[in-house]
Amino acid sequence: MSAATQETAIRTGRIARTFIYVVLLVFALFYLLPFFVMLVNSVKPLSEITEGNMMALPKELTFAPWASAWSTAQIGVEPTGLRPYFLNSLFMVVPAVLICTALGALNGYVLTKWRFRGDTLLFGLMLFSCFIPFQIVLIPMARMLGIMGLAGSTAGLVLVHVVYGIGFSTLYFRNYYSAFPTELVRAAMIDGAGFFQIFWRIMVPVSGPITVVCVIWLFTNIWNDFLFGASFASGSKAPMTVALNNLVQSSTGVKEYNVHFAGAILAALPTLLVYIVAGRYFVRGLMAGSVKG
Amino acid sequence: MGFLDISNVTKSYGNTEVLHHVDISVEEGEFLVLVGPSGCGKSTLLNMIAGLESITSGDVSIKGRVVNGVHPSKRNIAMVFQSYALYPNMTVGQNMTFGLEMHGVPKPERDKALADVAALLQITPLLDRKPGQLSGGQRQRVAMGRALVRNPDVFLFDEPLSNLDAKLRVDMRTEIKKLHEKLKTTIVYVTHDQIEAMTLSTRIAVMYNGYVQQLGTPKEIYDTPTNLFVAGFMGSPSMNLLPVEVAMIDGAPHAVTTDADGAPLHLRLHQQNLSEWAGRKIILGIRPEAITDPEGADRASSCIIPMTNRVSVTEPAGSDTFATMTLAGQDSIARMRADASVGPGEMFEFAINMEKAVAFDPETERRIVP
Amino acid sequence: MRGYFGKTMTVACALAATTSMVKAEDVEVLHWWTSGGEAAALNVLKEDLAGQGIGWLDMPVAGGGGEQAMTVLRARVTAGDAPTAVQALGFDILDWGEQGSLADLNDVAAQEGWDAVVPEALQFFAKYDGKWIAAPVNVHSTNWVWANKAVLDDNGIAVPETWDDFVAAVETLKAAGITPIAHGGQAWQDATIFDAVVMSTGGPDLYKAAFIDLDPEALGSDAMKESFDRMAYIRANVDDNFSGRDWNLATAMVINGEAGFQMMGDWAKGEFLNAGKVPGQDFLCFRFPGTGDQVTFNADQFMMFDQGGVVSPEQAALATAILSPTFQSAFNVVKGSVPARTDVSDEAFDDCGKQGMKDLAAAASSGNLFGSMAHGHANPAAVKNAIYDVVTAHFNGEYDSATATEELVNAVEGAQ
Amino acid sequence: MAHQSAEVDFRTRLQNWIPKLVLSPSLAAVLVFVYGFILFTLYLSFTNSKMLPSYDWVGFENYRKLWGLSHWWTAITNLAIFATLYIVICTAIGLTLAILLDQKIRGEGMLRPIYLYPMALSFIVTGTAWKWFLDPGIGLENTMHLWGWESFEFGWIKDRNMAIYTIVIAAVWQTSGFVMAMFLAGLRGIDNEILKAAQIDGASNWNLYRRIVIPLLRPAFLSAFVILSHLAIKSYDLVIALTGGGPGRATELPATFMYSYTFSRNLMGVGASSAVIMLMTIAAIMTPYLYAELREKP
Repeated sequence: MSAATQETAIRTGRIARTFIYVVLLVFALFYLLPFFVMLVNSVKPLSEITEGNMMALPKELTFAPWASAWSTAQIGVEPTGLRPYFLNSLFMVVPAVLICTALGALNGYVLTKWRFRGDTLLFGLMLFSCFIPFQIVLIPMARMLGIMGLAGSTAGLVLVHVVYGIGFSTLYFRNYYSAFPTELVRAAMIDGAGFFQIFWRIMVPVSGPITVVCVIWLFTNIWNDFLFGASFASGSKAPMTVALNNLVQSSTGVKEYNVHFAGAILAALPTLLVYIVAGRYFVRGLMAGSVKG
Repeated sequence: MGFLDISNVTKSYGNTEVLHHVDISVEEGEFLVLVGPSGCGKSTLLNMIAGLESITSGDVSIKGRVVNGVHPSKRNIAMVFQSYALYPNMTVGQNMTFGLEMHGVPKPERDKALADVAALLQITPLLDRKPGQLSGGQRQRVAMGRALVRNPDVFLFDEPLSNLDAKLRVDMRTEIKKLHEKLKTTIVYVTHDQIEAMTLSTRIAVMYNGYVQQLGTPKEIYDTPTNLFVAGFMGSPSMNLLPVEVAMIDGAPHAVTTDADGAPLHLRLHQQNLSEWAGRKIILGIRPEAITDPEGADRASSCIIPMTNRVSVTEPAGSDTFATMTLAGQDSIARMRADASVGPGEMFEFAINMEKAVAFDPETERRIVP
Repeated sequence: MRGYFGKTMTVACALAATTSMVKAEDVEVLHWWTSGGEAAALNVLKEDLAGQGIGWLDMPVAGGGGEQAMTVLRARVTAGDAPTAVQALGFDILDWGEQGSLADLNDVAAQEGWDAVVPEALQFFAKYDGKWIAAPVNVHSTNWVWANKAVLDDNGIAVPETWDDFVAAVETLKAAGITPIAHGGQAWQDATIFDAVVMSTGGPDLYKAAFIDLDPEALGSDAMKESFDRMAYIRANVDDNFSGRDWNLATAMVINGEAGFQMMGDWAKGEFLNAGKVPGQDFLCFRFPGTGDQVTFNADQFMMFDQGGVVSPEQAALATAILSPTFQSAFNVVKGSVPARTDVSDEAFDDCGKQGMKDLAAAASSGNLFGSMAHGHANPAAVKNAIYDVVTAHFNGEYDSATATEELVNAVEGAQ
Repeated sequence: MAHQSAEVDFRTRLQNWIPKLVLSPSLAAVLVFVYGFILFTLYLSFTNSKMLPSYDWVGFENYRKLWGLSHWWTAITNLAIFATLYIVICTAIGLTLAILLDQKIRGEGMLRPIYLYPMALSFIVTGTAWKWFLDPGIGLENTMHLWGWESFEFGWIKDRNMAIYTIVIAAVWQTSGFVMAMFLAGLRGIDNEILKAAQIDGASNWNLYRRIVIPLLRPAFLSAFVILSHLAIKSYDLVIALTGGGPGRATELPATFMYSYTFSRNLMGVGASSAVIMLMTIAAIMTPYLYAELREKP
């Protein structure tokens, strides 16, 4: 059972409960269907897909598409599969998520516990930046990265993701910290703790739940980004999504759908894992702050 | 120059001045209570002493050192917060020694200080627990312990008892008083509860609207309130404030008013200088305990006068019985002995101790000094 | 861009940067050939260069028939970090040439004699201002029809030579309960058919006037309206499910005998071969009825980005390797297209390939070789997409033929 | 700090500056990389930029062109339809699921990740799965026919009047679970005593939710609104993967329009002007919201 469950004061009858379970299961089916399509077709030979019904279970079970997607499928001139790109994504997503979360936490801390004139306006500016469509920043961003000498590097990509992740991470932490008693910060000040000591000793230890939310959000978004990855780090440093795209989007070649689906599931495994493992803390984290407005 | 001096301190937010020219000097070992309704500026003043809020003008000095702009941790103060502000992620012991750690006190010294204070407050068994596992009273003790461990020049208390239930509050009040008597520390204590103010303090500053209305010992404040606000705020039930007219009868000033049935009533005034007010209106303040049954009257007083009036409600409170009547067209309260036999609707003969009555100028609301 | 300042910034930026410093002897190649056959074909080129000690930094970006790669290219160029060589199509090459970002390959071209062996229509896209700026790899012809031989034989249908033959064949198939035409409803696929239909209906003159010269009269002509009518006829004979379908799923319908014909470029052959089908035996390839003498083409080329005024030795080597007959043959056999130079032996090619080469040579010499509008070889991207809009809207029933003709004139005018 | 009569130690002054220093890198990044770029885009929208940015001023020419394109009108109409339905349906489903899941459900631990996982998947390929599923020839309709329900019809994705709704379905699929989690968290945060009190007052379950619980979820509604509207405006992958903007151009959205004009059609000026219009729309919708939200909690 969920850790976040608390006793609900509402009682429901037997018929109502049956109805509730039916509705919940129907929705579970709805959510699972596309995944089912992907999974079923990833273990069929290609011929079975092109000639037949894609909802049908495989007549002949094969894991060759999975092996191919992972290690032998053609991504560029070399048949490397997705494997080498996995690490690229990891090298990009981990620093980006860490930096962005740390900055978000610090910003949230400043904006709630060290308020100054105009801080709300600054926060509004940061929050609005979440809404900028990525398509329009592509060209100017390329120019900036070029000027900074970060073009075509993982560092540049990390910078881009950090910049466009700050709005949300700041939002999450600000909402969370605003519910945190300011008296504690004052007590620590009188106790002689400085700005960073208070942050590290008082704020960080209680930030677990919101960190989970922030990390899940950033991890998913950054891992799944294609546009920036393709534009700023393609080639041997390309992230997983760019490789997956190259696997899937070949325009005039033969489309191996089974391999595509296997690749898609492989590419999504880290995020799926994050959701499943951290999912229970996720609701708790949301509960602890971000939806309290 | 005192131990803690607040001289001519003001506080403004933008163009709004919220604290006006406050002057208080606290001697070493004194227990100063800042009391007033919420929004009166008492917490702001405390935070300014602590260094949590900046001082717009004027000086705060501790032990002769002006501390304006000095970081809170460098003022050698300790503070106990209303919510206790215990760090939820640390144990009780860690909470209490955090300040020492931050000030670079070596661990053995910290441990010794912790052990002493824990013993003093009888919280030694709690040291390894987290604040979440403590009861309200225990948290309160830990919060005080955290302040004591630091051995500061000045203790600041920000409504420390308001989160406790009634009984615990009384117990802790006594405990704080005992601690103060034992340790002879200098304390500034903020509360909105005038009983806490009366019981704990050596001196009280009554604050309202950003002004210190009156600064004095509890007795001065109680007996000779400087204005209508202080008179009404201090004391429970609060002072009866009756609009009356002064008339000279037999060469002595009398207050002329009406009783419950609208019949005229003449009360001899004790203060002779009120003759100057003949024909004018004043506000006459009489504490409930100055209106009693004749048997309960203060025999030492030189000016007890009788008054017959109709009682509307009686409230037996165990130790006393309160009787409500109409005087000067408004509800007034008399405090009688517990066994005084009086019922609602009955006529009763009260004794008023006019020596304790105070007069206020209705225009300026200030007390007319005898 | 990678000056002293750039490097200091990198260091100063606490993020440990590993910039993609291209080593002097490496070529960085941006392309979108990522499917099995294509990439394997490209590997031939890579091996060739490796033989000369030149390293290959692969930078594949697939999607949208190169659109994605062009977006990335713009980001790279803006960042001052252009790749050495970039796969590109038609007008994109000329646009980059106009920007002055491309290297002048005239020396290499003169040495290798490109002018003599590359068809003129193709040279148009490989040269800017009299200078060679790109090395052509292949020529795809787009006016092919693919047919399931068994289906045609069963219904007694011969290869249709004219539009009327085609209509008759379609009617026969329809009567037999077979979907006559397999098609995927995506703008570029609709436009691919439209290319062939216009060529067939109005002949090369109309095609050239309308799509290359963008003559409003031709665009608004009765023949153009007639072309739209024929599009409507084709629309009426595809299955109801065509919208959004990928082209290869449409090909699969022909392979599986669910449909008779598909109009698609020569890359569709790969799907047939991959399904174990044999050209001439299981499936047929022929020019769209009425375009037997013409070839509409698109050609993949590699543009070389200027490396500071000179053509680097690696770029020269790459360009030379691309146009070498061995690579041209090896690559195009796998890719399904035909070599960009007309003097390559057709020995290694299959029936369809051989015919393609023959057609290309013939069309090139008779002036019947035209760039494909649908594939960005007749007019610039803005115009192409404007035509797409009208063709697709008409194909999906938004416009009738008269309106579509009118809109076509407006759209082309608006996009110029 | 008007009166500085005493020693103001260095540390205190530093402490006053540290918070601003800490905030400044993020702020600088946002100012340059967001607001700077917005200004740049604004500038581009007044130039005749084609393939790459150019600096030839053409005034409002691009805007005139933009509003003359039937395409653009389709895109903004679609966004209005899409965003409204998407936000409303996601919120409705999210709230319903959260309420149902809050009834002490066995297996909640199993169901929750199932509802949540779509958010974790990129649409690059999930789009293909959806496309197949919605395709009448091979997906749901076909399967129903094979199962014997011959009259079943579901061909929206092929119908240019209905295709936009299939985009809504797939988008709802992706995010409604996330919204559910937000509402579930909100529900779990409500004090049970309030619910007990309402029950003692005789409120039925229906009334309990309608009158007490849902009003108390206001913050969750607001957070959901921000997240959903931001996703709606940025929806790009979804359309490309599912319909490619088709049938015809029936499912074009401003984001795909912007991309197509800036990058595919080499009309960067027009693309920039569409971006400016979009940003202005976002600002018009979000600013009052942000203002109300931020002012409430001083």
